[in-house]
Amino acid sequence: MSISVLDALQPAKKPALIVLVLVFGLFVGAWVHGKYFSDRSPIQPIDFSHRIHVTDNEIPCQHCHIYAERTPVAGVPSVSKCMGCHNSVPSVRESPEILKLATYWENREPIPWIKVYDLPDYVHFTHKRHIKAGLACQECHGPVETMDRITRVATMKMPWCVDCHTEREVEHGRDCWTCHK
Amino acid sequence: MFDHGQPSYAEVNKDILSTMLETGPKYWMLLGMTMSVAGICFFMPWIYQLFVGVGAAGMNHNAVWGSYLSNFIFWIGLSHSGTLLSAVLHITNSPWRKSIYRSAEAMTLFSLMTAALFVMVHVGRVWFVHWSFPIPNEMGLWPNFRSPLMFDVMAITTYLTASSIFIYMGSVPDFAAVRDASTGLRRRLYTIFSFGWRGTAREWHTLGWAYTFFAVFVIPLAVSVHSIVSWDFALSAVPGFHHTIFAPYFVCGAIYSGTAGIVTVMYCLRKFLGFERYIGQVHLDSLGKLLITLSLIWSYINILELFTTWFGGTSYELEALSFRLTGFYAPLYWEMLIFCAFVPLLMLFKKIRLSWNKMLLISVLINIGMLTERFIIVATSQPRKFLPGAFGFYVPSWIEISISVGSFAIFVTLFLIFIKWVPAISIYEVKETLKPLRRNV
Amino acid sequence: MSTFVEKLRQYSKPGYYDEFDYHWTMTIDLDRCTGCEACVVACQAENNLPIVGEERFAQSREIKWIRIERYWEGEYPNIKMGFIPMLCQHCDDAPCETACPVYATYHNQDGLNTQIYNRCIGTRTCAVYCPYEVRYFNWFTYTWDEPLEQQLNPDVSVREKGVMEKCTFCIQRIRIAKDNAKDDDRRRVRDGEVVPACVQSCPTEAMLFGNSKDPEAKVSKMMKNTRGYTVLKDLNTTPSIVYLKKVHA
Amino acid sequence: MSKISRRDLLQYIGAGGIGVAGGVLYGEGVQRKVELLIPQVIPPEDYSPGVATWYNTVCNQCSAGCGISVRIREGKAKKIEGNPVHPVSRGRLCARGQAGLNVLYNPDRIRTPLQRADRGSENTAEISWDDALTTIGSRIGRLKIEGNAGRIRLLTGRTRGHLDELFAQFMNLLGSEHYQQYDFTYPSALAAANKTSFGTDVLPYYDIENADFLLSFGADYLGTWLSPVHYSRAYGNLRQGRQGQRGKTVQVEPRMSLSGAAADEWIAARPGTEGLLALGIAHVLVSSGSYTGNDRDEWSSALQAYSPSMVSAETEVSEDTIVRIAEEFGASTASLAIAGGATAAGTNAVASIVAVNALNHLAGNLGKPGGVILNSAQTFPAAAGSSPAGLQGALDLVAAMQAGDVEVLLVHDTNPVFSLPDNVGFRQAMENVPLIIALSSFHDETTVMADFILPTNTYLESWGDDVPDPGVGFPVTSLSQPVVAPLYDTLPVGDIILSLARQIGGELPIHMPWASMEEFIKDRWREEFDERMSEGQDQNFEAFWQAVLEAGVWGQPGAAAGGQPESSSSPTIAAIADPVSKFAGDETDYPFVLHPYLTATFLDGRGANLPWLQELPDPMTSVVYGSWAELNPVTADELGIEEGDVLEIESPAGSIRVPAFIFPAIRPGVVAVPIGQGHTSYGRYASDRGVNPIHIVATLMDKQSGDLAWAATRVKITNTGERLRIVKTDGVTRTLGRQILGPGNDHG
Repeated sequence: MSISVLDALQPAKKPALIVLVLVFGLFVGAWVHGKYFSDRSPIQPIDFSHRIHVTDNEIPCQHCHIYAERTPVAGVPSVSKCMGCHNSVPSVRESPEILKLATYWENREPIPWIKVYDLPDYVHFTHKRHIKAGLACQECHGPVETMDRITRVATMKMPWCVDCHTEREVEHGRDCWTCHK
Repeated sequence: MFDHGQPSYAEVNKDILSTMLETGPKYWMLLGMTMSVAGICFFMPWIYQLFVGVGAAGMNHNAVWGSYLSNFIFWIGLSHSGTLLSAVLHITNSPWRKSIYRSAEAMTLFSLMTAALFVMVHVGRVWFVHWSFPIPNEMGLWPNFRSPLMFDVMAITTYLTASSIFIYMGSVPDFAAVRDASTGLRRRLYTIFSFGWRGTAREWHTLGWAYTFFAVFVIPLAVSVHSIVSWDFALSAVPGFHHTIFAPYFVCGAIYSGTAGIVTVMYCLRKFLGFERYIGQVHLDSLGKLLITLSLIWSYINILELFTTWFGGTSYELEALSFRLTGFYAPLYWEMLIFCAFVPLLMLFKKIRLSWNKMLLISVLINIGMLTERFIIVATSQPRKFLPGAFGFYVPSWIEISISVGSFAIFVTLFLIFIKWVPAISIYEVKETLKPLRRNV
Repeated sequence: MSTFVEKLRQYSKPGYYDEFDYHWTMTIDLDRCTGCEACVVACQAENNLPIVGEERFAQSREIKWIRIERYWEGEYPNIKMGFIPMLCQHCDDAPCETACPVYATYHNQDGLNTQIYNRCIGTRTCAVYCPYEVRYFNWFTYTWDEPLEQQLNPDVSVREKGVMEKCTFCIQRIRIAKDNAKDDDRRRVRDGEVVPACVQSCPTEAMLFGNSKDPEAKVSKMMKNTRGYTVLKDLNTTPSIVYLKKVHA
Repeated sequence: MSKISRRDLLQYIGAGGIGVAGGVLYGEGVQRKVELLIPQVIPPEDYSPGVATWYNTVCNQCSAGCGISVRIREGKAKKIEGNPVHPVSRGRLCARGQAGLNVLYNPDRIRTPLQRADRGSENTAEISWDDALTTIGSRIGRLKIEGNAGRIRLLTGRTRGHLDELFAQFMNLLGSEHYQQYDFTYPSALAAANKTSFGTDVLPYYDIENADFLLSFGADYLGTWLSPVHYSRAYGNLRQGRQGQRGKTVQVEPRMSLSGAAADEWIAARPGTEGLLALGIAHVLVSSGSYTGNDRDEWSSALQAYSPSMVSAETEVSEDTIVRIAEEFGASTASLAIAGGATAAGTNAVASIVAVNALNHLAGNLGKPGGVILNSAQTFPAAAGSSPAGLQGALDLVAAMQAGDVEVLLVHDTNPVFSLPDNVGFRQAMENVPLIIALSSFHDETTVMADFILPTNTYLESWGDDVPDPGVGFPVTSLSQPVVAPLYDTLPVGDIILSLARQIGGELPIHMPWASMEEFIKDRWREEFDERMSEGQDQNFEAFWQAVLEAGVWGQPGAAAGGQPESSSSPTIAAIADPVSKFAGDETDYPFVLHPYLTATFLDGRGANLPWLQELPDPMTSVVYGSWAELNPVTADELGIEEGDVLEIESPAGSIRVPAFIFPAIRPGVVAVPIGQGHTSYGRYASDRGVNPIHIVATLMDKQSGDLAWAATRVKITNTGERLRIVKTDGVTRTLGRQILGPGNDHG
């Protein structure tokens, strides 16, 4: 009479393995999604390249993101701002992406950019404070100047914020009411 | 010990295992019924509440805790006698424990589970309830260890774990018996459940040692659990909650209602599973005496509570007390006193103590009384706090009532499932009580 | 272990925030208060309090971070009415803070009693423990009839069902003032730079708000008024709101 | 390790595949919704996202004319606060003013021009502005050409500033004399009485702030009377603003109002005899020798009849109290008496107020700090139209409508169907008018009778200017500007009038050439600037205009406080008459006095559609969302009435059904019902809620001022046996000895 637990478990080996493989698959799938299919680098309505603007043409960040230094939001440049420059750059006027821009401008429509860095509504982040503290844009947004299409480089999750606040010993920087209110 | 003559070892096995191995249509009907009641009365309203918010219940700004919490305490209380009684009687070596302890411990387990469900129903955002566990997380946030609710989480999970191990450990030899009596899949399963129990002397020795150790370990745990639950209330300054007597009060009430619960469960086992031979008048008599003792302690604490409130003489406490004794919920208060303080005194008569039907009635009444006691504590204190301008009122909504009813169905369902998986009476311990038979030479 | 003990010592000392810059405090002069409830609407506008509807009021489920309580004294014809604005007292020894199992409410370095909505799991223990009954629970997710939602203050989160909320002493205004102070390289905000919505609106100037750490602040001086008292003092909650008793001529 | 068969391997691969797919789907599922980042096309100059800007304008929630600052973020109004530099509000604002955001963002606003087929029904059809203005313009134009312009009437609420001028000019050019205003809250009787006593009907500045002793006869100066925010601030200073000196206040009224609750002493004189009480006090002031003026004898003879004993018998206020108050009043350095509320709403309202004014004369406080400081009529903008004409004006209009003399009725910002007694018959008379045009933002009871509804901008979307009334002792003009872009297809009321003028043609567009209200106002301000305001200023008009826009107000604090007060008290002495009010209804049939009262939240009902105000517990009772009738506990006991019993309150003019509320601070024999609820249509928050006590007020009038005597109706009460739960937030309203209102005994 067999009463060994191991023996009793023997028939369960295969189903158990299948479940194991399935679970492993789930993790692989989630990882693959995060790596290749996520919204970290969405396709924008206009194929705007930060590389061309920042690296090639040496435009400083806050030339376009004008509010970053003085308000909570960095702000995307208005369509008129884009056109302001591009009207006087005849070399690329006929390129298809600039034509798209021109169309928006002629129709007086805003460009529906897709948000790459999005925070939940209960997080009240302020750009101003961080810029005034001497942080470079790249510290959170990554090497934007090398990106053709913008890609989110940070998780934008709370631990990521808190780690930095802790590291830099921000005064009362770990008080919840610093960001949540 | 046995009302109908002593059974043989084989008969014991057969009697008890037959409840597991032979399942009639009545069982399935009953199970189906309790499951559907649980689904309709408990889970459907709960799902509705998850969608609209806790506002589906009757709580309001003046009484933010309601019947969910009082049910929680009730079920925690009901859980109390099972494991505790079993452990106490095990160490004191009372022979009459042996045929009832398995079901009593199961009762503990299932009422704890039901109680835990009520916590889920109670909180506003159950989807974040895991935050109250000290799980390391990347946000670097920990629960608040000063919070009595945190103590609660700790105490209840510990108690649940300890009780589970305790009941499992006691069942291992019985699982082996099931294994030996069955074939096929069931045999395979019980091979696993029984950990390969063979019944060697060393195994018996180890089991005995471990079981006693756990019995000693569980007793203070059980006492602490309900003390801690009482601190949820007693640690606040709310008049009617803020009493030092609350911990013993809750523990005593818990054991009281739990013991009454055992009587009810015993009646059912006897009646529906045919355990007349194993559960006899000696059990009833002993439990009856225990109940009287507990009832007297309970009454004493109640009087003490009234006295200290009156003697303290603060406007807060007196107002809350007068609301309890004469306000809207006063009939419930007096009902509680009658059911929990006066009715049990009938058990002083041996005749009543030995009558199954009368004891069933008394035990059910005690538990109704205890359920109201918890409700009264929650419902009459909060609306009469400190600022008269914020005095209010609380009446449970039909959703709360339905969920309360459904919780009993959940408990019964769990119990019904239990009796088909675990021998409802400890086979080997019953055998221990049998007088040694003359061996046929 | 030693750091743990250190921390324990630090935090178990009453008023452990003594070494910090601020201790926000409010005084309410009941001799000025007329019970007009301008503060109640100001709070509703500033802090995105929901419009709950008559049915919710009937169920006592309204949300008003500041409310006026009224108490009659005497009988007709010698009857008097006493109004008292009741809002979160930001107690230094707050009963609610010990109760929350997840630290959604705690005492911060400015002497404020916080409430972090996105951390709250809704056990409501804090509301039971609060003697002033100034914590309000979101029994439902409230919505605004279009286009009323356009009024919502973007500096304040809109709360969802299942979380507790209460007066924050207008933390968003405190943050803005501190932000401005930092811009000007000031260590502390000036007295009077932070004005919560209720204090701002009060037509009789009954309310005063400031940093009681600063002995020169108006509020520090007002707190020393002989009429000053704290509500339900016998509970030893040490509130940050000092009321000034009404004068009975 | 056993060998893995092919079959097993396939199963593993299958499981793995399903797992990976599930993982990807999970990732997709938990991914946050795509949010867009919408840039501006062309950014406005003064715009920074995430930063608030404040614009100053004028509150229009009552007639006080408080200056307000509106917080704007991303082009949306977020909060209204008092304008700190405005002399009326001084940085503060009442609940009603702050709820102005609910007016702007009210979900029930009229969003397009509407045409209605049958009156009173919900059936309306959208119509374009062009069509509406053409149709209306041609109708009016035809009447004008036919010479029947007199059959055109314009009825507005209380209107001041250049909008008033615009209305007047429009009607003048049309050739109609019938531009009139109706406002339930306008104190016609006070103006008439002051004309008698002080020689001017411009409301004076009551300097409560500096008074030592404030004696108020029915005037709820903290809630509803004239300029509540300003007086509240003043009250705060009266109490605690001066070191070591606390002013005292006494309130005379049958039902305790906010001001009564704040007062040191609350006296419930018999309703209708408040003026008599004032005369009794005056009698003591003179007879005790406290008054030492030259005309003492004249006073003495005029007040001869009003001895304390006689007054005490009539008013049911004890002789001691009368004498004591008179002594305190006389002994105080700055004592002030004011009258309003029910005192100013009896059949002898003017006589009552004159009696109160007599006290001011006797105290010698005219023109002194803490007294009555007279305002001179302001010349810019000059008062153009008539002041609200009270009941008499409304009755005239109703008569004309009934007689068929009205062809076109334009209604703006007033709701006479709601705020006039039922038996005036305004609604029925409207049926006789062929064309009714409502310039309105909401479907109120009057608007639903209109054939054309021209939706107006709210005051937060409009240009305008205003002279606060009562003034503050020196010339002040406030400027209001749109703080947000119009939400809907609506127009400012001024623009509508100007468009109509263009549509009608003739000489109208020549005399009213402005394209918009903004242009009109700026034009007028420029004229005024060139004439007078520029004196001593070295800036040009544009700079001046910008400065005024930013400040929201222009004033000359140094300038003279207005005309010197009438030093002679002889007109007052001459005008002293029996101030006791007569009541409609026999005392035996109608044993109770109905005391309808204005609430600080709804005023005459105009605030009832604002959810914040509906959800604001009534200050005295904590009731929300409904009406109630207040009864003294003793009276209620006698009648066996409990809170929530539905009472039928019947007056000679009609009846209402309303739940009872036991209110400890009301005189027995008086039943008080708040005004404001009882709308049949006024949006989702107001309609079908509570009752309107104005409807059962008998149409008695104060003869001298033509004002409605709304506090002069007797009623009887029957308990219908029905019950209705009063929704309130209060629990128990006694402290039970607990340490709440002050440091009491050590434990609760």
